[in-house]
Amino acid sequence: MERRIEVNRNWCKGCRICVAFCPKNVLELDRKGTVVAARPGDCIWCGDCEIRCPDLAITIVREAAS
Amino acid sequence: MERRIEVNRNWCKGCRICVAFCPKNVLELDRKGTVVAARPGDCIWCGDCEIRCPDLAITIVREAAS
Amino acid sequence: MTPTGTVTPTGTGTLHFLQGNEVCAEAAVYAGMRFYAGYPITPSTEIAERLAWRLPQVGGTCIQMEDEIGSLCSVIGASLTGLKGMTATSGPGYSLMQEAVGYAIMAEVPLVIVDVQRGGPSTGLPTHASQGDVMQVRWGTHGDHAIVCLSASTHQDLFEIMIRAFNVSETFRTPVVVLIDEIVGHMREPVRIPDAGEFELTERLLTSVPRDVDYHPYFPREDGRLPMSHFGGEHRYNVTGLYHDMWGFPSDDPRVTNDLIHHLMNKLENRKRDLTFTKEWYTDDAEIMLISYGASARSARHIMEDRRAVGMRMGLIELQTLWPFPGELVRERCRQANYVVVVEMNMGQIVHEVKTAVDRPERVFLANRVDGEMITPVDIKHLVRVIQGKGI
Amino acid sequence: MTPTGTVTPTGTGTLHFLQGNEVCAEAAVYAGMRFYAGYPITPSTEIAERLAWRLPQVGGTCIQMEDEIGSLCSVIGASLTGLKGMTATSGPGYSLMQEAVGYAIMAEVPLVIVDVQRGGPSTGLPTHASQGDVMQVRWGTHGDHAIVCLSASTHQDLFEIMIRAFNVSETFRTPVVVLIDEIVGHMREPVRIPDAGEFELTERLLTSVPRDVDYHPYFPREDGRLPMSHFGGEHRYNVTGLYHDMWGFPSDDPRVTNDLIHHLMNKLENRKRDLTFTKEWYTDDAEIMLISYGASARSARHIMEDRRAVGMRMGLIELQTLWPFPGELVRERCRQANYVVVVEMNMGQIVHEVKTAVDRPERVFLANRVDGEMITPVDIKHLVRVIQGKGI
Amino acid sequence: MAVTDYLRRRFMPHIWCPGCGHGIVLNSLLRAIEKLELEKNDIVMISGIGCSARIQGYVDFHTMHTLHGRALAFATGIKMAWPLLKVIVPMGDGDALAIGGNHFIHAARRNIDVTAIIMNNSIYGMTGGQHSPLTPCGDQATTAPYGTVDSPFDVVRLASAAGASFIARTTTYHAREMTRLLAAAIEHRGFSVVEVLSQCPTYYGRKNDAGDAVAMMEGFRDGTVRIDRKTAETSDGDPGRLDGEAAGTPIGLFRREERPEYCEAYRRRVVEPAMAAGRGESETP
Amino acid sequence: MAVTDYLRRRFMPHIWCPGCGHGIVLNSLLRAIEKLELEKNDIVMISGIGCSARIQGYVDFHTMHTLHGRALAFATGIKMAWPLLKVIVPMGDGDALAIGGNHFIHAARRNIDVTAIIMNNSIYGMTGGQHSPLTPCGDQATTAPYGTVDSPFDVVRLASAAGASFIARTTTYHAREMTRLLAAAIEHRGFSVVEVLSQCPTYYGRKNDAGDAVAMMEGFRDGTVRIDRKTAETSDGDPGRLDGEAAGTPIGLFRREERPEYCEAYRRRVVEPAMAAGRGESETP
Amino acid sequence: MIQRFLFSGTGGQGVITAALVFAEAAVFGEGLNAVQTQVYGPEARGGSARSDVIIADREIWFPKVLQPNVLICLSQLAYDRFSPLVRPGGVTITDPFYVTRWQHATSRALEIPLHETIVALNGGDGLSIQGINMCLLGALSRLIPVVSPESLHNAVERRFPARHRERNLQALEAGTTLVRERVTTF
Amino acid sequence: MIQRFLFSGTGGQGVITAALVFAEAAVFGEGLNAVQTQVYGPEARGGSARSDVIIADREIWFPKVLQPNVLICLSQLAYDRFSPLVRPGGVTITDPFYVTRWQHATSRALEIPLHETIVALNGGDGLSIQGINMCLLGALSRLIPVVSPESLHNAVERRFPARHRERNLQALEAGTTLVRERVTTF
Ligand SMILES: Cc1ncc(C[n+]2csc(CCOP(=O)(O)OP(=O)(O)O)c2C)c(N)n1
Ligand SMILES: Cc1ncc(C[n+]2csc(CCOP(=O)(O)OP(=O)(O)O)c2C)c(N)n1
Ligand code: SF4
Ligand code: SF4
Ligand code: SF4
Ligand code: SF4
Ligand code: SF4
Ligand code: SF4
Ligand SMILES: [Mg+2]
Ligand SMILES: [Mg+2]
Repeated sequence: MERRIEVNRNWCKGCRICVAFCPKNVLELDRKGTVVAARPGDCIWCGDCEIRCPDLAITIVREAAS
Repeated sequence: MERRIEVNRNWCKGCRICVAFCPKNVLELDRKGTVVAARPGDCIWCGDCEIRCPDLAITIVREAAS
Repeated sequence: MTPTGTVTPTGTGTLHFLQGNEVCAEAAVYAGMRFYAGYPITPSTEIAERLAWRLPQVGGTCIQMEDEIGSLCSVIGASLTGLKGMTATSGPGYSLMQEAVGYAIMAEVPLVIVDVQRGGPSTGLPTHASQGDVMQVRWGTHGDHAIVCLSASTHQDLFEIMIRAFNVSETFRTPVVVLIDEIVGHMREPVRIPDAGEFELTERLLTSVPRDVDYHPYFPREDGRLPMSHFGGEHRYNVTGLYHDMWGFPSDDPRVTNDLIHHLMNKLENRKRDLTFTKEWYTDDAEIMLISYGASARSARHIMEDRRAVGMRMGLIELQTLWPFPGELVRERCRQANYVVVVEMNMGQIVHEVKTAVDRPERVFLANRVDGEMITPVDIKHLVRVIQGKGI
Repeated sequence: MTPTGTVTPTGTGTLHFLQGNEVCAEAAVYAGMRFYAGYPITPSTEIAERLAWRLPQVGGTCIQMEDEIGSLCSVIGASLTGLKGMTATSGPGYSLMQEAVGYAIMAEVPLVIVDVQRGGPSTGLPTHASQGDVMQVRWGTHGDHAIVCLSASTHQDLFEIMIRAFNVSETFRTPVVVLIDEIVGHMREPVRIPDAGEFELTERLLTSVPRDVDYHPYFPREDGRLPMSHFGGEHRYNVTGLYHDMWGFPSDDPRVTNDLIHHLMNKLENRKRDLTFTKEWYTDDAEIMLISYGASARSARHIMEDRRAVGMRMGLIELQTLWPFPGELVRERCRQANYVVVVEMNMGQIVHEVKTAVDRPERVFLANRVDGEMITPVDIKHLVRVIQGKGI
Repeated sequence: MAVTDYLRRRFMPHIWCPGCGHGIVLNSLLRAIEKLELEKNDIVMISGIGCSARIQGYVDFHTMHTLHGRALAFATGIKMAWPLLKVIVPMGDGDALAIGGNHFIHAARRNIDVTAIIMNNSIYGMTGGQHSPLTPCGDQATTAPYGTVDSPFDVVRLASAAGASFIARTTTYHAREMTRLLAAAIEHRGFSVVEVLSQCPTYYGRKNDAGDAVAMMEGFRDGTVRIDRKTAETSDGDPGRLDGEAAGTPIGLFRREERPEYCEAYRRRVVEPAMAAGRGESETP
Repeated sequence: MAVTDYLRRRFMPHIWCPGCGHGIVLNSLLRAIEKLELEKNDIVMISGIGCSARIQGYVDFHTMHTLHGRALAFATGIKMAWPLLKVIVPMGDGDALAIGGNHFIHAARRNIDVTAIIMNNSIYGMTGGQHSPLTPCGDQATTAPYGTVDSPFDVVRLASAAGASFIARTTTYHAREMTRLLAAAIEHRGFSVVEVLSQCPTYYGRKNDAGDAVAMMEGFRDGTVRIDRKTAETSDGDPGRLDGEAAGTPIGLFRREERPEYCEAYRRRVVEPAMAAGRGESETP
Repeated sequence: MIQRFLFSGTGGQGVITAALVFAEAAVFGEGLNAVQTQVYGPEARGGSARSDVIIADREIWFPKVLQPNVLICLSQLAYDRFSPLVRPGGVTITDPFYVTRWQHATSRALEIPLHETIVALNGGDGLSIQGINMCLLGALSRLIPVVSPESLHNAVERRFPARHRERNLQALEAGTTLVRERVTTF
Repeated sequence: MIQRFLFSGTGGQGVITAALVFAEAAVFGEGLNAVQTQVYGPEARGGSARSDVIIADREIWFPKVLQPNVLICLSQLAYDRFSPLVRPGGVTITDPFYVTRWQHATSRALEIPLHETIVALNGGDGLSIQGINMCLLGALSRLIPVVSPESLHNAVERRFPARHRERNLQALEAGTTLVRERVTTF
């Protein structure tokens, strides 16, 4: 199982909700005010960011390993 | 104190409510369907007829004796 | 049971002796109406009462809503899913429905509203005769719009007009108002309910676009009609009261909005001919032309027959279509008349349309009555005498 | 703070830079309005917002009701007790108010309704320009009735028109609609709020009948006015939306009902002169007469000034009274014009009244725009070129 | 003053049918007002449309007959404009809870000092016998020829949830109690609701084989259980539901509580501070 | 199906402000539907007018954007006409309980199988920040510059008194729970109400110094107490009132009960008997 | 042929149902045309009741009865109000229990003891007058040769549900008999 | 004199407030006439923002700006849409942080680093742009000789409640300085 944090930068409005509620402080806003996964290695794939994003801009992609 | 049963015959619509709920069976409808106090002597002046008349057609008059 | 008298309606079907309101209900069922929602109001309530009993017998639904607003809204919803829908009310209730009427116009939802008029304004004279809602039907909801309004004066006509109302509403995807009055609504007279098949019924024009292919709920065909797809069915789309594009999604692009409002007006205003229903008597030779509708037309017909019997050249146009107003036809027919007398039970509503339509507006007069009593043949006779300079 | 520019309003009072909606609110307070109830709706909401802040400062009451129906009903109640009352809304809300409008007409309750128009029908274009509610204001409620409707195109005029609205409503015991539009409502421009006393305010005409003497709330004086008594005060009487006698008790006596409806119509229709407010430019020599109102009149004025600068004889009548329609005046002023161009942002509403009023209806043209954008001076210019056979 | 002195005697006899319970409400109401020794001029009665609403024509107060369902909205304007008036709003079950349901819950929420009397005959009387939102499920009505499928509201529970601060239920049979409860409701500062079960022999009675007015009132006598206010309030805070419910419709006083009254709150929390602060020069809201 | 497959992606990003809680409701709702494995074509979403109502534009179901406050009335017609559809009605607090309050209590009374999601941001968002019937007393709004004097409804209690058979409350912070509750509500046969406390940072937040979206969601986290459904139901039958109320707004599932559903009842008790009996020849109703 | 009937009385007597059954009998039994209207309204609550019926062998346009050929009054109020309207040569039918006549000039007047008859039929305390309207129709069918007793009989069967049918037919019958025995026809 | 301004950008930047304060400064500070309008609507939720201001020394009738003399764009969308509308001889003002210019023909173009300036002023993480609108006005007052810095200063004081006043005045000042230092006036 491969996992990754996918941010739809066209949809993200930079509200910081995901940033604030990430238990591992994985996410950050960049200079343009859009989310980036600054510390993806710390991610515990809890999905808290994904379920709370008001813009459906974050997806935790879970793919069966190829 | 003098008391009497006063029926406003123009207002009475003959619904029988006072007749039915008089505890002493004092009242009756006449041939035209209007209430009369048939047995005023039996009246205990409880006022049940007065308060339930939908047409405000019965009054128990209580006058200080002259 | 066939009547042996000379004048009770004849033909196939069954003879009934009904209130006009009951006729509305029966005709609606005949026309295929299967969803009714309403809120009781005098003098229209018998429509709901009969349908509460009648509709379930044919598998339809009749629901009493919490108010008139909810009634029309739920009819709109039901109609979109594919059922022919209807509500009925009187002036006060129709006033309350105005916002939803606009929605039905904007979202192009076929449905029928019966307004059984009573005396207005306000609570007015709930059980008395009036024809005061004619202009309200035309202009009651906010914003530009066109609307269809039909009327009838006899129960047999009413039966047919109700069916036409449903047919027109389905053809043009538009709300149609059937405007009757307390007299026609409450009066009982014989009426024949024809066997199924005697009247042609317009069924909903459904899209031929197959499932999973892009369907445009708001893309008019060349002939102005818009094929529908049952809301909730094969095609997913959007419906809104906002200005919208051909998929039904909101748009404030000026081109889109401009086209939409023109489409909404033109689909009816340009098809007046298909929407004009009238009955005419002696329009070819009439020197005095009466124009009337609804119960008033009964009085007009009465005095016309009466006067013709004494040789007066009187004629009558009974308008069964009030909106869009058949101005062309009225001008045409009134050309040779010396006087035109509009008979209506209000302070003058259709009379203004007639004045605008005809060549010589100064020859148009109003015979009216606004006291809650039905206008009588004698009232009309008196007015005609006055016009003719004979005094009352 | 007096402006040094050439055109900002001058006079006593204070200079402000406000939205038209805010001007409505301030003018109403100036006019003595002390009870406001409303329900928010774009593009009128700023009226309520300003009054929520402003009215309590002068001891007044501003309440947000559960809907538009409740809003107008509570204003009617408050007005009867003696407070000048007002509500404001836009098309959809005004549609909902129709039943209560009829009540205010029937019960002869003075109050002011501001309708800040947006694009319709239905939800339409909530934040865009339109003048589509003109006919609704005239005919929106059921039954025969007359109504007063005023409009304005600049904030300084609007301030004055609001005051006139209250004055008229008090004089005639009638609801008055002030009909503006999204442009005027939302636009900010300088406005002078005059010192108290500069405008005369019409206060309620109170009965001189003493306590315990029979008072007739619905007995018109010779001049058509009906002295009032604060409901809840010295005289007990009845108020109803039914047809009623001079004590306010229901009646369906045909004489009573006939008199009442005629009174309700005539008190306004017969007093048109007192109710007609217009502004005129070059009506004496205009070959092309523009007729307009509200925001459209700003574009009309713009193109008129522009064309006159190049020598074209164009004139303008700005209607500040829309209802009762000042047909006489329009006919009078348009007599010498070659063309009459009605400028409005709808599919043609006032243009029909103009056509009915003038001697040569075939010379009346409509310059309109219905796509949610404000009609521009250039739009009008193009139409005029077309009329003159010059092409676009 | 005699009870009939509060009447506009010239309109009597009233239009209600023989045995109509609405007349008993009128009777009790006038007794309540007599008991409170109120001046005619201090009372405003605002009604909507319905048989029940016609009560306003017969009382010699300031009276207003408004639109179907809207009486409480009119009353809100009147009360806010003139808070010293006693405002009484008699309502039919349809008037109050069908078309007027929204104004009802909002008046309760605001806790405006108005007394709403809901004359519940389980039917639309005025329009001839259609079912109402208080018609018991299964009952007959002209618009429910197969029996109603709608469930009725419980007025007490609805008023309670919406925020009314005085709530009672009684019947025309219990005319003495009605007088007491109406008097208490009128005296209460805040939104008070008194539901009165009232017979419509003409439509509800006839349609449902409920017998004549007398039989229907006997039904009220036998089909109700009186609650003790204390019990009702402390047991669960939900005044409509009683353990005794199975035994019949609970009647009595369900709630009487002090909550800030709306006009008073508006004056104290809005008008007074605003007037004190005066108008800021150029400060916008 | 991926959650975003339920979206009409071409309209994204949506019009809501950054941080608007309504987006989280959209997010949770789509997850609930995904969980239930519903077909897009089986779902109808009917909304009124408001920021919240705009949710309907983004979901790839059958969607209808109606009139302010009237969505439940439209939904009633649709559901009665086509009972097999899943009908979801997202509503703003103003939409549902100001202008739409009457349709709300009547839909609850009828127990029609519709899911009402009340996106409660305590404000009118769409029109720019006026107070709503759910704005806490004393809060600021553009039409309450001195603070509101109105008391708010408690949606749970009101829905309960009116007759809703499924009632829950949650917040945008509790997004997972929201998904669960929405799924349960949609599955429930009867009128189901899910109130979601949702942040409007733009108006409510700014006016009330409530901070940004994050701060407001923290408020939801810290200001709520989860109830245990059993406790809520048995303690007093009044689901809105909790002993724990002082500790914060109760959230969770307050009621899930079986009551006859309206369309079903109409079919069984009216249509089937009527069709079976056929039409009496000359018999009138 | 055209005949205009005005039925009037007070609420509870069923005069409107009488008018309706009468008109139905004309339509279904006699093959005639008929139009029936009535006065609605709050007045109908316990107050006065009125219904107009026009029966004709041709089209009927104006449906109201301004001047009846036959006026039926079961209340004094109705009599006072409507009796002046009767057409010359018309008939006024009253029940002496309810109405004291004062109008003599223009119309023939018939008094029929319907109340007495129905009270006797119902065998009651004098208060139940159920069926008085059908009793009236029975009488009418004998007095006015427009609708036959048979047509009325059928109309009653048609209009009333089974449980009320018998009672109403009896009342109808009683009305027919009553006239035969007690009133001189014309 | 008549000057038409079109302020545009995205929600949250405060361009509408900028337009309003600018117009107020013209009216109260310069004694000129001014009309301000703006685009409302759901689009205003997080979407684009636009406000028109016309300033003149005479009456202003048509209040909308179809072709601005001065166009201010703080978003690419706005620039793409409005820049073709600028009158010949007009000015287009953009911030390079938000807008990449592509329009060259008809109008003079000025780029002002407002974003950079305000971020620096706010000393933040680059995300708080509060005050960017006042910064714009400060710059405008230097670039377009219609409204003086003093008038703007007064207008800001007038418009904002005490707690926000200082911050906005600083931003205004920063805009004025910015132009003096970094942009060539004309
Ligand atoms: C807007 C509107 N809709 C409907 C009506 C018709 N109407 C009048 S009274 C009434 C209901 C009466 O029932 P209720 O309120 O229970 O009073 P009741 O007559 O039973 O005392 C209705 C539906 C109306 N007058 N106005
Ligand atoms: C009849 C009518 N009245 C008023 C409005 C204006 N209006 C639109 S949305 C709204 C309220 C929005 O508030 P809410 O329902 O709480 O939704 P939110 O925007 O907060 O999500 C109002 C008053 C309208 N569109 N129609
Ligand atoms: S929650 Fe969504 S919109 Fe907000 S910052 Fe994170 S990704 Fe962007
Ligand atoms: S999945 Fe959890 S840990 Fe990973 S980024 Fe999202 S919130 Fe943080
Ligand atoms: S209760 Fe009243 S109306 Fe009824 S019978 Fe007795 S006195 Fe007459
Ligand atoms: S007072 Fe009592 S006992 Fe006397 S008549 Fe009335 S009810 Fe009967
Ligand atoms: S119809 Fe019913 S509610 Fe109306 S007056 Fe008659 S008995 Fe009373
Ligand atoms: S205004 Fe409030 S409710 Fe509306 S989108 Fe913005 S944050 Fe959301
Ligand atoms: Mg009732
Ligand atoms: Mg909200």
